[in-house]
Amino acid sequence: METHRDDMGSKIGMWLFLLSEILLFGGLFILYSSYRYKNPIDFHLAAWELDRVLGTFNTLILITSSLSIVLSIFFVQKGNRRLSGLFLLATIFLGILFLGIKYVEWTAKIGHGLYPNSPRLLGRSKGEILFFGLYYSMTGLHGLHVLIGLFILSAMLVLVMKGKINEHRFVPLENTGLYWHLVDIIWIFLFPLFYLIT
Amino acid sequence: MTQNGVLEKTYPAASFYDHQGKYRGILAWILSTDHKRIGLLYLGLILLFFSVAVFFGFLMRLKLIAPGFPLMKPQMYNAIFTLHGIIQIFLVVIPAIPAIFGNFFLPIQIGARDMAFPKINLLSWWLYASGAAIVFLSLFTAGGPIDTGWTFYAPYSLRTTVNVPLAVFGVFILGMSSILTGVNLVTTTHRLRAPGMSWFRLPLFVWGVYATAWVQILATPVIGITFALIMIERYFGIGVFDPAKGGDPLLYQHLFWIYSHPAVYIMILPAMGVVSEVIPVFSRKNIFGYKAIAFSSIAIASVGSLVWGHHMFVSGQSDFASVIFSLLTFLVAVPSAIKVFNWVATLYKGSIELKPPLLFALTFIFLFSIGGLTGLIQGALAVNMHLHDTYWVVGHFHYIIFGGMGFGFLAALHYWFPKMFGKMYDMKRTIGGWIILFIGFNILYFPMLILGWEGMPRRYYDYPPPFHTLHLISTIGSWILIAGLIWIFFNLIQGLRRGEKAEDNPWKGASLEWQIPSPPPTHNFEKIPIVGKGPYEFG
Amino acid sequence: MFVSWATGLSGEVVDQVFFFILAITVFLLGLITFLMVYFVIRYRKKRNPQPSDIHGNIWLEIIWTIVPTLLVLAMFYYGLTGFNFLKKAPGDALKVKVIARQWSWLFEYENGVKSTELKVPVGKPVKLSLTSQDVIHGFYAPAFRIKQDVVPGMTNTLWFQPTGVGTFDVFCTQYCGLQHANMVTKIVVIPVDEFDQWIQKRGKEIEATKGKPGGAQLFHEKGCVACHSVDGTPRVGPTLKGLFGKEERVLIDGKEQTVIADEAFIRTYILKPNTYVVVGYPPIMPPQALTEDELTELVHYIKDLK
Amino acid sequence: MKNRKYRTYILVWLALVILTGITVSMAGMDLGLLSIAIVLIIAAIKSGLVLSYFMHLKYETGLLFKLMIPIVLAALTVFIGLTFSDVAFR
Repeated sequence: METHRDDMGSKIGMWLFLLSEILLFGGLFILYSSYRYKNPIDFHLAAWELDRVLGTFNTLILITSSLSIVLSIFFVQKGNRRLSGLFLLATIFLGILFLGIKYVEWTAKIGHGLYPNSPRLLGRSKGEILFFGLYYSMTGLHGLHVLIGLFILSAMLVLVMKGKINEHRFVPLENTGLYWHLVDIIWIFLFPLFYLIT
Repeated sequence: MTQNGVLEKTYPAASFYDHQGKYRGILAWILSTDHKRIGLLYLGLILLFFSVAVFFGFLMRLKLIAPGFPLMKPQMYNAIFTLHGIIQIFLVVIPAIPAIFGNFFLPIQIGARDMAFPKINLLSWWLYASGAAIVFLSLFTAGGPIDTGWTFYAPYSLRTTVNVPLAVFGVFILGMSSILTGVNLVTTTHRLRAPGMSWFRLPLFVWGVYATAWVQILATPVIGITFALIMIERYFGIGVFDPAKGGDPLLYQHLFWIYSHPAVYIMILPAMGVVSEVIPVFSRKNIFGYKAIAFSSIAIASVGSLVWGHHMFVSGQSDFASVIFSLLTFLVAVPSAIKVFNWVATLYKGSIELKPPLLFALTFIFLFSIGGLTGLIQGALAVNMHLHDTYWVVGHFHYIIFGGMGFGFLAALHYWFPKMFGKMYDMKRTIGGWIILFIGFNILYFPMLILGWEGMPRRYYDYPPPFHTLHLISTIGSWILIAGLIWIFFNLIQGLRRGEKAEDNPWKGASLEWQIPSPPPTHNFEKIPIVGKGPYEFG
Repeated sequence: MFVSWATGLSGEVVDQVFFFILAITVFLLGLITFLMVYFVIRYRKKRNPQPSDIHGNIWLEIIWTIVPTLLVLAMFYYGLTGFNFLKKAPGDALKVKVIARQWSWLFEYENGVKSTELKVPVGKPVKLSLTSQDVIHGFYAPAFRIKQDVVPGMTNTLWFQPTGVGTFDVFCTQYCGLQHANMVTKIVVIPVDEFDQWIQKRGKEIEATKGKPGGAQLFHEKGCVACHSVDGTPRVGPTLKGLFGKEERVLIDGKEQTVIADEAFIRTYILKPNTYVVVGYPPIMPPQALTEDELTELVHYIKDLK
Repeated sequence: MKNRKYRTYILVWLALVILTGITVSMAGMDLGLLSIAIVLIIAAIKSGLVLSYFMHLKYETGLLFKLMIPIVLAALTVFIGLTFSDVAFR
């Protein structure tokens, strides 16, 4: 029996998985909106302490990485595996940059004594404790998704270089792209919710 | 023996048991991507866990046989009722029908050779097995067996010294398994229907599993993140559920029930699908109101996702929320009622043979009706103030889950047994087992309704003497029930060992799984069939 | 056989709604069951070998959609009216604070009187405001058909109006740990003048001590008594009889050591219970919020338990 | 056709960058609730762009693809809405 291959099916499966990813973050958004509603002033004050410049920079990085992966798919479909690989490499680079900046941000906050259960944070108001609790769990979960994405992207890079992904068979790369875009979209919401609304 | 003459039986094909794949022995099973083998893998584990959980239930009932009965210490009782709940809910009832019968029969019923993603299907089973292993590992590590109740309510679950993080991690893994199964089932239903298998020619079991799969995809992640937060909270103290740090314990309950109420529909919808399969076959006539049943599955899945707040009427949530949730709760009863009426109407003017599958299906209707109707009583705002968190609720959900889903499961098992194993069980003996089980069931659970109405709170390891009589009756019922279960499963095992060879279509069913050999060959269909009529047209 | 017949206004209201819905549901269950059994017998294969081909009946289906909808809406509405009654306490109600903790109840009246049982006058509405010191508990008085969770960080309310004297059970209904099943107390309904006398007498006692309860009283009010005996029998926690000056085997950060139960030890233990864990007992003692005066009194009391 | 796609991607990227610039500069102004609304609307537009062009939703055919985002949005709205029927009215 021939091996069954259904590109459209794979894409549907990926999308369904992404829907459940959205709801995974959805649970956190429910918490965020409820706690923001209950502690508007504390959230306002706490948001001032995040570094808006770094946040903006990270947003631009992710947006650009979304462009680079979409171009990588575009070129593999055209049969240009070299350009496709280069754009994949760029995406990986941007992802690492994102995590690097995130690392700088977190360590700065932790250096200031603002981390869950820190004596300094416990001395603050309850709304601020919640803000930072949510900040760490939401950006942390997002960062974890970026990290997982980086592993998948690297695997894709190998496959593209080996020619296992080519102009006839590119659905795995497309699905990786879908995942990466979703990670981008979640950041598009996290960024204003934590850094901008003050 | 054909579906409109298009399904030619040209093969003497070997059954999937005899399939010679890459691996031998046990590996040929636990590394197989064949949906039928994976279905049986689930069956094996689930029956194992079910018997463990039944044993815990038996111990609980034994402890409650008399006030002050010195069988075990409070901590032990608290751990046992927690484990009974966690195992039955997360390891048995949620995966049972979709993962066993959905896996085995959904592809065959829509005329496919396998699931859309066979490898992911195997991965799901491995995640399920590892999640279960982690839950059991949590009993012997760190602080020992969990004592939080299966609900893990914060802040108690944040404070207790037992091994909560590992247990919730195990459940988290089970959730991933459930999501992947859901993705697989939805994609399969969309992509792999045979030519001619239009949406309204799908067997109603497929509709039930399909609706369930959507709930699995959309609701499971919410509890995933909630349990992840419990873990993070315990390790890092982020404060999101801890009132001492501003967290709101009621938000934990919202997130928990956003999944865990629809989970009840994950349990019951596939069982309803089974009943919708069995009744027409044994009445020899088309199901009454096919579309109403199909759409009510979707309605139950969607409206059922909006009623979680009825677990929180006395929690201190706003009165406004309670009113809305109560209204929605009453409304979700309507599609369930429609199904029941349609099933009963299908019997009308049929040519009925009361064989074991039908017997279990009709028992489902009776017990599920009691469960549903007691649900209406406790869904009323005023009455809920009295009945919430009492034995009434314990009785109610056992009528739904065991009486509904459990009997649906037994119906499915007896209906598809000859197809799955190619052997027939002794039907007369099944009837005997059914009588014992049915009597035991009602003696066990009906007194709980009265106990609850009298004010007996749940999760008590001991109780005041006035409640003694009913507790005693209930405990005796548990023995009868277990005897019935043993009888029924013993009979099936006997059937497996020395039952007659089953015919390909012993019940003269019209859906696709009955048109192929028993047990099915590895690839189900030699040629993908072309479907020309509905699943209940017996002609 | 019934443990508790309904009492109080709330009891009557809840029972009315309950029996209204019960009647409808019993009828529906009877109807479904009857039809099911009747069809199976009437249309069995022997008697009816040829099934009729019926796919559906649109009018029947419309009817059995609309009628149940109306029925459940009626049930909802009836439940709602009862709920409105149960949720609106009259303004002149007697106000009592309820403090729940693992695993005991404390009731505090407006004039500062504290009691471990809820004494109330007959015929008067009583409004409870419920707070918890640790985890979620549930205040449940089955005879009155009322229940409300007690959530830390929130103040929930509940009211009832007893219509006859008597003693009624109070249970904890939200699972709260080891001694959940023992977290019980009583509502004692007494005649109005008796109640007035009692509360005034207790009020005067409090004035006499200038609101400073003695150690023995604190021992009860703060719930210590739920787990510790003073007569030598071990309960959830060790007995406190003869504790002072005794050598205790304790775990500090998981290491077993011997310490002498001096005053400092007892103080630390009360304020931060799980710094030490006495060997052989579970590490579950909840921390207590005590004033310095209360702590001193309590420690004195424990020192004297010989 | 294919080359147009290439150009579209660049244009979408430009739009995303510009929208980011707008929300960041907006955030300095204190418009109260309105600023929350504007910031969220811009985020919604940005994710709409990513969904329809980068993730190709605009080009996919079939009912399932059309329904996916509405289903998820409905689920999220209902979950948050019903939770707020408690949180906002307690």
